[in-house]
Amino acid sequence: MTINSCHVFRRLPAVLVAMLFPSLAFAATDSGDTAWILTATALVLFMTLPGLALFYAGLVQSKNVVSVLMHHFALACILSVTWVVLGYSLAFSGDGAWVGDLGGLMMANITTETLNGTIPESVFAAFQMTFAIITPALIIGAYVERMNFAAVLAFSVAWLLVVYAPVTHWVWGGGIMASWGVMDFAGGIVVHTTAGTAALVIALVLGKRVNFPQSVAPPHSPVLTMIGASMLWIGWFGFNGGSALSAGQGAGMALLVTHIAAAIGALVWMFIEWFRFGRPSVVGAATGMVAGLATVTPASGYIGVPGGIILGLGGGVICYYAVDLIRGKLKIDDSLDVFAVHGVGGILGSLLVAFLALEAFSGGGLAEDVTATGQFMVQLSGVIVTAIWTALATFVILKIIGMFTALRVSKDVEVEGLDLAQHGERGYHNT
Amino acid sequence: MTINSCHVFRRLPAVLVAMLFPSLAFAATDSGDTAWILTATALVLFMTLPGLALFYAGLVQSKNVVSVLMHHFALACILSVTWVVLGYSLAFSGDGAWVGDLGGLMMANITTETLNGTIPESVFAAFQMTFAIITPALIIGAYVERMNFAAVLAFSVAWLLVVYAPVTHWVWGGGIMASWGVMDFAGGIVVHTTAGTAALVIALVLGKRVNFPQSVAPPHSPVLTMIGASMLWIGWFGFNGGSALSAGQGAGMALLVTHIAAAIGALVWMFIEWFRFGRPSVVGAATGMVAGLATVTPASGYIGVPGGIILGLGGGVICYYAVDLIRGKLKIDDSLDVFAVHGVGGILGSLLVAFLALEAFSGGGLAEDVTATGQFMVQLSGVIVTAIWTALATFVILKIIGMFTALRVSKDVEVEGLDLAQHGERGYHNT
Amino acid sequence: MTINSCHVFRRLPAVLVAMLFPSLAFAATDSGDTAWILTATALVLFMTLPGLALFYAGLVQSKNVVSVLMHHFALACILSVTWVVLGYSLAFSGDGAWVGDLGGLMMANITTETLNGTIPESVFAAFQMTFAIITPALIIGAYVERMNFAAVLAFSVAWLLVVYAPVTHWVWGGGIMASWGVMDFAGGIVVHTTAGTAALVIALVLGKRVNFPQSVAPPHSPVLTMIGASMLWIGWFGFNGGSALSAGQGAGMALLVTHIAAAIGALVWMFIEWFRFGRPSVVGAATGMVAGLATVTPASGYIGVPGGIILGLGGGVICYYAVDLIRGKLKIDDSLDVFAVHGVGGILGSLLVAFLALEAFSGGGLAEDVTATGQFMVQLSGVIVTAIWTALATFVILKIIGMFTALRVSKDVEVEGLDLAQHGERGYHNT
Amino acid sequence: MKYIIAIIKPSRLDDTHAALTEIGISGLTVTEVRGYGRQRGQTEIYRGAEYSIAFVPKVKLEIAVDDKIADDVVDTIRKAAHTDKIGDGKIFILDLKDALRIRTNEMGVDALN
Amino acid sequence: MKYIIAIIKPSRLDDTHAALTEIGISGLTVTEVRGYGRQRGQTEIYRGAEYSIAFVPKVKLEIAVDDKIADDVVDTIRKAAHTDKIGDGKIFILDLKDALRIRTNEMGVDALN
Amino acid sequence: MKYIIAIIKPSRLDDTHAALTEIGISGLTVTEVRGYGRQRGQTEIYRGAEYSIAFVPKVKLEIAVDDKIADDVVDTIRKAAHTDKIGDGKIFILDLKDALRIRTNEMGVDALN
Ligand SMILES: Nc1ncnc2c1ncn2[C@@H]1O[C@H](COP(=O)(O)OP(=O)(O)O)[C@@H](O)[C@H]1O
Ligand SMILES: Nc1ncnc2c1ncn2[C@@H]1O[C@H](COP(=O)(O)OP(=O)(O)O)[C@@H](O)[C@H]1O
Ligand SMILES: Nc1ncnc2c1ncn2[C@@H]1O[C@H](COP(=O)(O)OP(=O)(O)O)[C@@H](O)[C@H]1O
Repeated sequence: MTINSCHVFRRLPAVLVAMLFPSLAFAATDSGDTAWILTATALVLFMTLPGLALFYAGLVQSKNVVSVLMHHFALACILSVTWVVLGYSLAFSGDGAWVGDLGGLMMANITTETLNGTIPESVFAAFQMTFAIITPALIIGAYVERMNFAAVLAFSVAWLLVVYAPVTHWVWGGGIMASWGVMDFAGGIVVHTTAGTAALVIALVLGKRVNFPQSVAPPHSPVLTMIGASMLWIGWFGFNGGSALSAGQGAGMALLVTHIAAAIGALVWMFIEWFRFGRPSVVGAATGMVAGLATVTPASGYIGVPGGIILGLGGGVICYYAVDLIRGKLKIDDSLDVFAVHGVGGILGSLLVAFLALEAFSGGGLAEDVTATGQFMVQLSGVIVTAIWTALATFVILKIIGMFTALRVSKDVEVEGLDLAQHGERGYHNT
Repeated sequence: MTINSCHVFRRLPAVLVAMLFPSLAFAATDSGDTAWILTATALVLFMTLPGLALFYAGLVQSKNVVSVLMHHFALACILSVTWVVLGYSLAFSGDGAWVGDLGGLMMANITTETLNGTIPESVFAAFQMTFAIITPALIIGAYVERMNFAAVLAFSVAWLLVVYAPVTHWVWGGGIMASWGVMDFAGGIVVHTTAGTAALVIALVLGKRVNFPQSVAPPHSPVLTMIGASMLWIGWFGFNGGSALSAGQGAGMALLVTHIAAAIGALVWMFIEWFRFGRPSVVGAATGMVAGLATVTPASGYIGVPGGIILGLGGGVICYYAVDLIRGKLKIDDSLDVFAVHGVGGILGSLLVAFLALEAFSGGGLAEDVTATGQFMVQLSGVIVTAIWTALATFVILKIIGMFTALRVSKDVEVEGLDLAQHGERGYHNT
Repeated sequence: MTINSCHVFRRLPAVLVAMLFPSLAFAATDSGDTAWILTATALVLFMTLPGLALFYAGLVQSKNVVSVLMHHFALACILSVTWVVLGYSLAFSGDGAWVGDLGGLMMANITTETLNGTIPESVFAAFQMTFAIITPALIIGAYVERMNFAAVLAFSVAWLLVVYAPVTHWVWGGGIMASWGVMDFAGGIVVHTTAGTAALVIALVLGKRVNFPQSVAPPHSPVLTMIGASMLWIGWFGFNGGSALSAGQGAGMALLVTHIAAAIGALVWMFIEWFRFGRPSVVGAATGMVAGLATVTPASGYIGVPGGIILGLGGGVICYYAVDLIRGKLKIDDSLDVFAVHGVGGILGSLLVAFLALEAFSGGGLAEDVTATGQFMVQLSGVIVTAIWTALATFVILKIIGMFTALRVSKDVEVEGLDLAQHGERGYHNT
Repeated sequence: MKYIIAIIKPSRLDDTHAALTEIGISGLTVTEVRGYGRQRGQTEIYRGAEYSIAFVPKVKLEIAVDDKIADDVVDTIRKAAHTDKIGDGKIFILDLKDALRIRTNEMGVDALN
Repeated sequence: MKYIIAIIKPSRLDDTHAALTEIGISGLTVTEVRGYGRQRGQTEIYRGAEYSIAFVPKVKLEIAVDDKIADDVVDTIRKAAHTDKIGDGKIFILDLKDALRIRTNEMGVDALN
Repeated sequence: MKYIIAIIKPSRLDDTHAALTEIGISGLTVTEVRGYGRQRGQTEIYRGAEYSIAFVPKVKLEIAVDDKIADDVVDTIRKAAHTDKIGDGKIFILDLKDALRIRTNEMGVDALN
């Protein structure tokens, strides 16, 4: 997804065509690369619809299951439109340091001629759109069971434009962090640091659920959560593997290390639970899987098998204790642990990539003349600047929206459940 | 999927190979194109199994959930066989104006040498098979909760042969409508007009459910419906994107406009409900999504981003009021609104493509010497002829089947639910 | 997947590149082939997570639904690690007759340069890993509702190393059976014979469930089973189609015949039930589908459409009566009929391929100088040797594990359900 | 006061409820139950075998009423739930000592309507 | 002994249960039920139409108690389940002839706690 | 007549039902309920924490019987549902004023079998 990665993994046939017919080269899409990114686009959308939606929906109470599904569905729709109209342009048009320009409004420049590397620009824009959907959708986990639907929509649209699109531009759109040489293959900073930080801020601004922490109900459906987790795992192949923007060695290795980190993250969590409680749970294993995946994401295109193993281990352990800390000790109601799992995992991976990309760990190596410590400082700066901007902007957006509409539903509605009150539906009927 | 579209989007590498080695050209499959259509085949089958099955199953009462799933599953099986044995031949063999010939019986001509464009013919035939499965499956929505299973099977097989295969031949198999220049990229006429019209006829012939319209139960599981809708969305990438029959610019743009129309259709429906009832529902949003998708389908390979937006808007609004009209006002028990959503959407898109394909709307343009109005008349003729033939044939098939077996289950069975009586199963157990 | 099949279906572009630039040829990945195997990897993982998990989970009682899901999830994780660390090496490294060597420990040899045919070795290793996950996962069906979780994990890891990896080496890794010329395109012997045989042994060693056979409860959720079955069907396109290791004619034909066998297997089962009980069930149809798929698997890359039809018919009928025999007559509590469906189906297909690969059945033909009877004897030997080794090794592994931990949960836990006792979760909540 | 318990077919619930509303019953409580009686449960199919289900789905109504209208209520349920097929169900009548409306603290018959 | 049946709002279950435990009630049985009364069911949306649901979710408590503490139990439920909104529910009190603890075969009041 | 309410363990339902059938009970009604008593609910795991569940799943049987066989029925249930572990449940016996079979309009004991 970065320009770097494209160079590293540029595939042969395009080169071949260029050598044979220089005049045609500019127009050549590679059908194999295109096939894979079309597929990856489907896979990443699948992560949100219904993957993440089910993962989260299973964790809440049954009186809020429809509202969680609706949040995901409505966000997928409204963020797609936002992306088409404005977001894509802010992220990928022009070469400002801090934000793109308005040259790509309404995706007006995309035709059946324009390319991105070896794939049609339409495919690139659609693939990126699926990232612009899932990032704000991740934040849903922080505000389930209490946030007002109108505020959910307004917040997500504003956040996409003020946080996600600029940060994407910084890192992947040729902006400031790209010039620093920040390495973020598939979104440790762009996706997970932003979503995690925003989750923490929104949890603090909204406040706790009425029954938190005394009598939080356990997940109403581990079945739904497990189905969703499985889809996230599958979809993540498209997320990380697709970020190579081609179907070659880069995508293959990214998929392999992604899979390993997921498996190990899940096992770590499972064994900790087994050790502590004597009973490993499926929700725990699924959570560990997500932790492993979030952690490997920024590094997935730069590392080898050992890197995948280490990130799975690190992500599993550290996110487990982060959940304990944030929800257990600090009693912050980031309800489905978005910061502790995605934020912490994404940040961890974004920092460790500086070392794990080294050839000593079978990685692809750093850019010339860059040391691991040097790269680490660059990564750290990237994470910090992103977290600060995200926290500030999230806070301000919420305050502004709070002037126009209630951020939370009333206590009565919260007690009765959001499903009937906000959506006129119940998740499960008797008839 | 049309011959036109193949020409427009023919990809470079095949050309390249042909230039270098003319003698080999006839035998060249493009691996990228093949990879994408293999994937698209999986995606479109996924739309029916379990996508559409869950979408519909969530909307009925829990005592009929198994029967709805069984309809989809059994149709997928029996229609696959019908397609292999006879349907594919009637649709794609020979060059009759009205129907194919028997040259492709049992797919006997398909070998590991035969091609369709740049992909193996086996892949083309399998991809088309998934369309031949989902089209009759769409009609299930008209007769849920009351049609006799034996009649469901008999009807669907006959309908595939008498309606679907010939219409496919007319439009995509080089038949009469292809010669008129009808534009139908992925099935506005072939799939949605036929299924929608048949739904209306079958709803009228079968009659209403016993409790319609006084006490229709709300969907027993918005959760299942949302899962199914998500899978339909993802799968539609293969439906429309795969109809390019190659992995290039054509597929990319088709996917992008498909996605946009889906998102906007859903939003339109959601905001209408919000405005009318104060509470936007997930079933409503999912229905609007389907409306947007059905509407964009015939146009998806010919239009640009503005076309996608317009079709999403148009499909959302018009299908919403079509539901109101058919089910609310006319009290026709097309139970899950197949005509109002698929039929009306598909027809709308089939007509509007005449304008939205213009370069003024960033479309790919019409054929040379064809005006928008001229194309519109062609499209209108295509829709009308197809609707008339579908209505007639559907009616006659039902009458004939009605001579051999009951079309409806008994009132007792309907009241107790089809699941136990027809399939010996219940959807959900306590144990 | 076999070396044979690679030769048969080798694709043109690689050849082309080799002819033009011989010096580059060694490094050429084909982007289309790679795109398809990346996709197939996702599809086969999808078969286990959540496909097979849901298929099986729907068939048990609701008090064990979490445990079944957890078995699949945990196996996917722990077997991935086992595969990466040791399994891949034992299966595919070195050229011993009976087992691979330790040269590929930790996948240390896989770099972004190494290839397998026209795809990156990382992709080949990941694709194979998904087979190494699903094969032990199939066995879960034999021991649901009573096996102790610790024993499940230990057994599966040991079995992967002692049974699956060596057998894979025999057939696909250039070992003894490859030298005999055994034909097994996608796992009739490697996957289904091994899993089926192990299921039978484990069912006998563990013993029956407390309520078997007097009062076995019917499937608690045909809905979950149908969803899982649909995912298995879709995923099997990647299983069989991906085993071509390229996106060309071979993959296309494999997908087509796979689909046909699935459809016919399901119909056969459905019509038998209809005839015997008057009511065709969705669980029955889904079971027939799996039977058809297991049966066609070993043959899928060698046969034509007629072969697919015959294997669907044969698999459907014979597996139906095998279930009757094993569970009904012999009262062996192979609880979800793993041997009767997968084992019997896989063996049947492994034997029939000797005939159906003949050109008389539109197959791809046998190797030169090999007669159908000769091939049949080779296939029979392959099946018998594999079954014997699997049975022995499975028995010994269980006995050894039984020395360290209980193989079964206590009767109390079995009666109360494994979900709470072993995993601290319930599948469905009221709140 | 009487505490009336009626076990009826789920498909008769809507009509029975409507009939009760018509005679002025403004409160009742419904539970999904499973019944065993002369009506035998249906059989289910599972992979080549039929399983008979001992219990059939029923619906239980509970209605607390003043003695004066108890007979009327019983009669109304009987008529509305009647399909003349085995399994139509039963009505049981128990004595009710006292009743209380939580919201208002009203007791006795006043609590009922 | 008395057999107390209380129909309350699901959201009051936890508090009511806690209050009962405090006064020493060590056993009770809970059922999910649907209630019809003055509180009208909410409406649901389905594709351009609103459907009104006759029944609202309620929870039924059943508690067998010694006569001596019956009033206390009723009072405790009333206070804990009270929200002062329509639909708070009812408490019904029936006579209980006898009780038996299956495990120990104890009868009468001894079976209850 | 007596109205017998038994709260038992779900795993004892099948045997209890069989035992009752053996002594000639031809009708009863079953409800899934949740019980609170000496048997404490199990704990569930959720992301690094254990939650204790106050209620355990139970099954409630309701059987209307002639006075003459009431004791026999109680005894049969007691024996069949007995596992000698905490949580085996209770049997409650109430007076039944009247019964009616909806299908035939039979009243009293005639309505029961
Ligand atoms: N003695 C009884 N006690 C409690 N419930 C009973 C009794 N007998 C029957 N029932 C309930 O009434 C339902 C209908 O009874 P059944 O004997 O099947 O038909 P019918 O009422 O027409 O004689 C049963 O399913 C059961 O729920
Ligand atoms: N006569 C009755 N018999 C049995 N249950 C009743 C009766 N009246 C009300 N209920 C139950 O009590 C619940 C609350 O009653 P409702 O009239 O809505 O409010 P309130 O108790 O505040 O007057 C109802 O939903 C129903 O379950
Ligand atoms: N006083 C009571 N009133 C109503 N139900 C009760 C009462 N006491 C216990 N129960 C029910 O009986 C079940 C078993 O009681 P418990 O005290 O756990 O064990 P045991 O019956 O062995 O003493 C409880 O789960 C509850 O459903």
